[in-house]
Amino acid sequence: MTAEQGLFLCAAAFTLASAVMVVSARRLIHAALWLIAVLSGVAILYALLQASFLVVVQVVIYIGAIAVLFIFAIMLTRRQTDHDAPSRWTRRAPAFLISLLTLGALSGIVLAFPEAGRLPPPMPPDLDAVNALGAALLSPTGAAAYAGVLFHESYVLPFEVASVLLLAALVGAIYLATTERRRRES
Amino acid sequence: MNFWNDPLHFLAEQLTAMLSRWGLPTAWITFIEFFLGAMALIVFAMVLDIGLVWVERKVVARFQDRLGPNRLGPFGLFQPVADIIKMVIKEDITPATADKFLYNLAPVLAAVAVIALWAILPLASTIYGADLNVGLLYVIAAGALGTLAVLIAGWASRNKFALLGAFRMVASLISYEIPMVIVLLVPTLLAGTMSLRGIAEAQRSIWFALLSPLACLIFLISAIAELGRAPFDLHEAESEIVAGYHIEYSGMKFGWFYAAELLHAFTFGGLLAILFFGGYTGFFGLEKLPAFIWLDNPFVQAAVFLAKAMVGYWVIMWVKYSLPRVRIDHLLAFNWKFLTPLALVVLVSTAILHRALMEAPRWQYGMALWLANLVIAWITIEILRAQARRQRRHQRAASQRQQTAQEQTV
Amino acid sequence: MMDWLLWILPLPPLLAFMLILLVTHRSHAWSHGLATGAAALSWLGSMVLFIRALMIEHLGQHPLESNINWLPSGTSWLQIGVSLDPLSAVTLFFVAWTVLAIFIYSIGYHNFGQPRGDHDQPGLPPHGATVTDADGHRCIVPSVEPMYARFFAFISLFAFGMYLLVVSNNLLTLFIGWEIMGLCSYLLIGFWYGKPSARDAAIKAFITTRVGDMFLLLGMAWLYTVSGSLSFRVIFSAENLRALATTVTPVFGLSAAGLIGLLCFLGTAGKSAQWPLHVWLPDAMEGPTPVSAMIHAATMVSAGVYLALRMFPLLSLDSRALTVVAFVGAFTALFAATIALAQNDIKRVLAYSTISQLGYMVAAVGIGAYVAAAFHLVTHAFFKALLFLGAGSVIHGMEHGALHSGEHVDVQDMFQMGGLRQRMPVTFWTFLIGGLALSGFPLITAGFWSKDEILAEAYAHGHYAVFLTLAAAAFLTAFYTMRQITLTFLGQPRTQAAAHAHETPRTMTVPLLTLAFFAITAGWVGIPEHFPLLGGLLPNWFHEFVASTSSEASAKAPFHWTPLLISLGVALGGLWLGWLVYRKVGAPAQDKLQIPVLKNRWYCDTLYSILFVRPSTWLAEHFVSRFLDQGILDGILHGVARLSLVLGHALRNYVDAPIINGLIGDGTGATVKASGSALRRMQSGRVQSYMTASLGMLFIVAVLYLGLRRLF
Amino acid sequence: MSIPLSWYLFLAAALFCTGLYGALSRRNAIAILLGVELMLNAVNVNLIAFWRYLDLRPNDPAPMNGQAFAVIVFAVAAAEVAVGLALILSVYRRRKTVAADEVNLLKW
Repeated sequence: MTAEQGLFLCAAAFTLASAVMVVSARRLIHAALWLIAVLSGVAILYALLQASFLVVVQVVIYIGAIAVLFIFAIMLTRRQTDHDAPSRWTRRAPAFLISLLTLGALSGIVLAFPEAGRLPPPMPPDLDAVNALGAALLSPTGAAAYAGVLFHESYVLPFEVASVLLLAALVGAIYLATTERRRRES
Repeated sequence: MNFWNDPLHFLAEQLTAMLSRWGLPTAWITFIEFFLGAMALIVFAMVLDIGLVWVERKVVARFQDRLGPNRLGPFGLFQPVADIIKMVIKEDITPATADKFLYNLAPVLAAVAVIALWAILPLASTIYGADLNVGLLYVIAAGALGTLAVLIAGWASRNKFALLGAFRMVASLISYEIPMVIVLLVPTLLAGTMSLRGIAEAQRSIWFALLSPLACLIFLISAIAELGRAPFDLHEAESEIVAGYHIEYSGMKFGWFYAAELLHAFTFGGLLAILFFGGYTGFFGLEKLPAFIWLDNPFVQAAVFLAKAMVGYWVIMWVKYSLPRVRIDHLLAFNWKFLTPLALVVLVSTAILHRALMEAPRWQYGMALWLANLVIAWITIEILRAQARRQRRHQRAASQRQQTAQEQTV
Repeated sequence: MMDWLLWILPLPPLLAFMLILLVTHRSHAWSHGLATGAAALSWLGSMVLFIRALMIEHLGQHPLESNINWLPSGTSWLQIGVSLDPLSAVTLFFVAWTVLAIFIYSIGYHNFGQPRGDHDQPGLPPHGATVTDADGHRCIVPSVEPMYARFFAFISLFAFGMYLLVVSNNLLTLFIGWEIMGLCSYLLIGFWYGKPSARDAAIKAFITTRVGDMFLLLGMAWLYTVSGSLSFRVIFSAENLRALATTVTPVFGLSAAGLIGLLCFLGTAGKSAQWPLHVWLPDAMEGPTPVSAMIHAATMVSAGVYLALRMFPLLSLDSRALTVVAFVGAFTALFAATIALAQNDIKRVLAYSTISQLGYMVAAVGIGAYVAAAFHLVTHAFFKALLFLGAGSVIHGMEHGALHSGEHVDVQDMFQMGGLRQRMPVTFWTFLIGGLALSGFPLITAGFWSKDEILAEAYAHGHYAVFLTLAAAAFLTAFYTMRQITLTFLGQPRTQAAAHAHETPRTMTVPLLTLAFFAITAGWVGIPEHFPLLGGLLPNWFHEFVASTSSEASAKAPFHWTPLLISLGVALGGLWLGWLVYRKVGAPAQDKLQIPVLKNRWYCDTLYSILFVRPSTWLAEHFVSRFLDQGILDGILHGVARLSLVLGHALRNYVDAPIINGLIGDGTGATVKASGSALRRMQSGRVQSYMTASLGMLFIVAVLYLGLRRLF
Repeated sequence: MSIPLSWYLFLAAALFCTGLYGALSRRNAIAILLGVELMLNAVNVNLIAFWRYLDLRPNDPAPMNGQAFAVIVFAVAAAEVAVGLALILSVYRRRKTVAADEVNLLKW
């Protein structure tokens, strides 16, 4: 058992434990904060996977934006969400069952997956992941533009679509959030 | 490699040699070294912080035409120590209804968020905690942590003022992060990297502040907002919400917030220096001259950097103590309707010129960028003036209407 | 640089279209400013491309090309791209000129700057506005088109489609442009949708061309399945052509190449109105005249021929296919020419002449005279655009006169005109040039050279039938052209309107002059080498330039005395005869050629309405509605109803009331009610329970599936 | 370099199912969204793990499929949260509740 494995196990345990807290914490604000713990745990996993860019993005977007949004919403609906009354077992039991089944199914798939046991290949020595990712996302010729080798790996269209989706979400959120009265005023 | 050229690695090697002589496994050695490095960094930051307390108090005094602390030690140099003692011996209250864990977590988080920034600040070309290739993003991430701290503090202390303060803080933080991120892209663009060290190195010939003064200005403004200092300190507006999110905090917990704020301000001074004023590098490639070769010595570089950071910090203080507080809606309107569009314009123009003039001679490149900024600034001012004129006209019309109405009634 | 230019060439008109529709549709000046500006930009780009294309060596063998990946499809990418070869270069040339000229012309034609009409409304042509001038006279002047901005938006979109079609290097984008133009044609023919005739014409055009497009689409699909790509380079690569030529299809034992070629040719027939799909073009004259000029004379109908030229390498692989094409073309040429003899509407005459000229080109393609077809395509585009714009100018002048004199005349009826020579000199001279070019007046006009080349080719390749048909058509062409000119411009005014007609504004005359210039000079680039005297004065670069596109086309333009003399004879003879006959004719009554069969266009429309329209309506009306619906179905229903009524009575009294109601009915009702109130708990309106249920179902299904797979 | 791919996959599966349980069992709409976030993160862990283990090939200089996917998932997650929370807030404003089972206008 090497140091890396130990690190992974710690991170995994931390992440899973926090995840369990997220779904079980009574106080929503705690749940949200546990979510942040989960997110940082996942960030650590990214670091273990040597995806440094995504580590930071995870922190910026998830912790910095999404989690804060959650906390904000929780605070705005404070009266309701101070305590989330435990739902009846009639609700929890089937949910638990379903989740267990899903877990079983997924594990079965993983076990059946031939590549499951493989170890990571060495990182390409001269891989500038950030630039490569940028090229893959933004240049019509894909990472080819960056690496000078031609293989079809361009995500311009999906990326643009995603940005449009974000814009739409923005507009929709603003529209939903403004009250009728304010809308009539402006 | 000797101590004077590359102190950190020198020390590290010495330590490695020693520890391996003791026969520790390499993994442990690296762990110990990193741990010691982190400790050293934190200690350095904290000591600096103590100094900052004194600086702040003195400078404030001068701004407000007072003497400031002058009893304890020469120039009241020991005043901060007294402050710390006072804070430590004060009663440490935790409100009964507060959310204990979070309430105690918040100040720590606040301090951590700031100290985390120091992990990537390059004091000199060879003295830095880590040289991330996504350094700038890291800065933003740390800022997000700060937001979180404020939010938790406000929520956990179960006090309506605290919650209000937290709301205001988060509102301003989230909104001002946008122009900040946008203008952070300008140095990234000019230097072609996100690592702070790379950006500093890229300015050996000319500071980015000269290539894109507008970006520098916008960064300064949004930095002040990010710090939540006057004129953007609505989250602790004494006159409205008593002390904002740290209303319930006392003793050393408050001390943490206080220290965090000071260090944060100084850190942003440092960031300003790195991003726009060449950081630890000398002045316009002066160090290339044989006479000034000593400028490249890490210790000199560190001194230069700290001096620049101090200047930035001083400017921030200057703004804080000379401007009145703005209203919350003005704050947000200023950001969304003015700063963000301006930042976008600056970014786009810089990007276009940068791409167009890549092969052009450096001086043309520089002049073009500089002139572009000038033109943008001029247009902006013209627009603002036109709007102001329109507003004045409306006001005049309104007042006249009122007058006529009164006359009719009379 | 050139790739880049090729890519952005079609975009300005599209941009103009969007801007006009979204932003500037309120302001007339802005709208036509945007449209013409965009047209000018594309014009500039086309000129640059054209000149650069001339400079490049062996452009034909190695056309400029650039592709981008458009959509990922499995492992490969669906590529779209642009290319520039001699054919598209020359097409670009005339498209750019005509489009620009017509954009500018439209400004004047739609009375920009005139006051709004008194009772104009959108969807109807402007009726004129009463104004009181300085000294208090109330007079009626033409009023501005109510839907001014919309018109420019539409033609901008159309220009986009045309440019797209020309620059695209694959059938897919070509087809996109093709359909965009179809749409624009529909919109613009029905531009004055207030007039029922315009509505019908629009629908007719749309449906008729759609028939052709259907086949074109079929051809494309087949081509894709066979050669796995729609890019011309891939399609016309040698091995692919060989494969296509060798595979034999079940249809008439044609080769795949021939069959696909014919399918595409049907598309052409639809677009450029070849018999039997020609019926829509004359009705398309319901649209505003610039539309007729641009879409239905100069560019869009040329697109069909352009496609035919593009598909030439395919067609030329199968002689039978070529023959079909040749005969359809030649027949159309003659057929349409005969109809044109008896038309009185100035625009309809031109419409039919267009059809017949397109017939010429198609016939040229059919006899393998690739270059001649392209040549005639270019020259025809110029002089036909000129003629239509001239006609529009005449109509405009007549309207002006009619408004002035206040009498109600059909301003498009040639018998109401006459003597316009003095009133509208510029229009007259330009129209005369166009007419001469159309009828192939020797040596000076462009039409002569191109038409003569087609005839020469036909003769040289020994297609004597085609040759004679075309020659006859040429004679008729010259005849009705002269008839038109005589009736319209010469002699004395026959109506007050004609007497008070008025020369049109400069925005209309300048395009006329420009096009007139090309109507003359466009021919001088294609003078055959062996032509007496003139031959060799100017290099026949057009031939060399375009011939390099397709290997099949013969490199040198043939020359014989026979076809030359014949074409000289028919042209001059026709002109002379036309003048001789119609010098004195003043009213339709005196016109000998007003014979019903021609007047009614060989009863084509009647035939179609008998063959297709009436039967379908009859089927709908009598068979489906009366017989099936009301007769059988209703009958059955009534029978059943009556039967059930009787049955019902019986059942009710003896079965229903006592047994069903008493026992089962209420019992069931009670049970249903109980079970319903029990079941309704299921639908709780809770998202989560639904989600749980669905996931559970998923698992059950999965388990069943796997278990069953185990079993069997 | 000593962790087999399966570890990551199992972890992701567990995370996903935890999130699923949360999304199914919580009453509070915001809590449900929290569960959904967990699931999304699990997906991202999978994507990155696949990128690291299967996508990186020695001959290819810079294969970025996995990371690109992850980035797009980020964008989608952000959009989902923005709209979801806005919806919850407007529901709260009208009905003064955010309990998912009290918002049941679709009920018989």
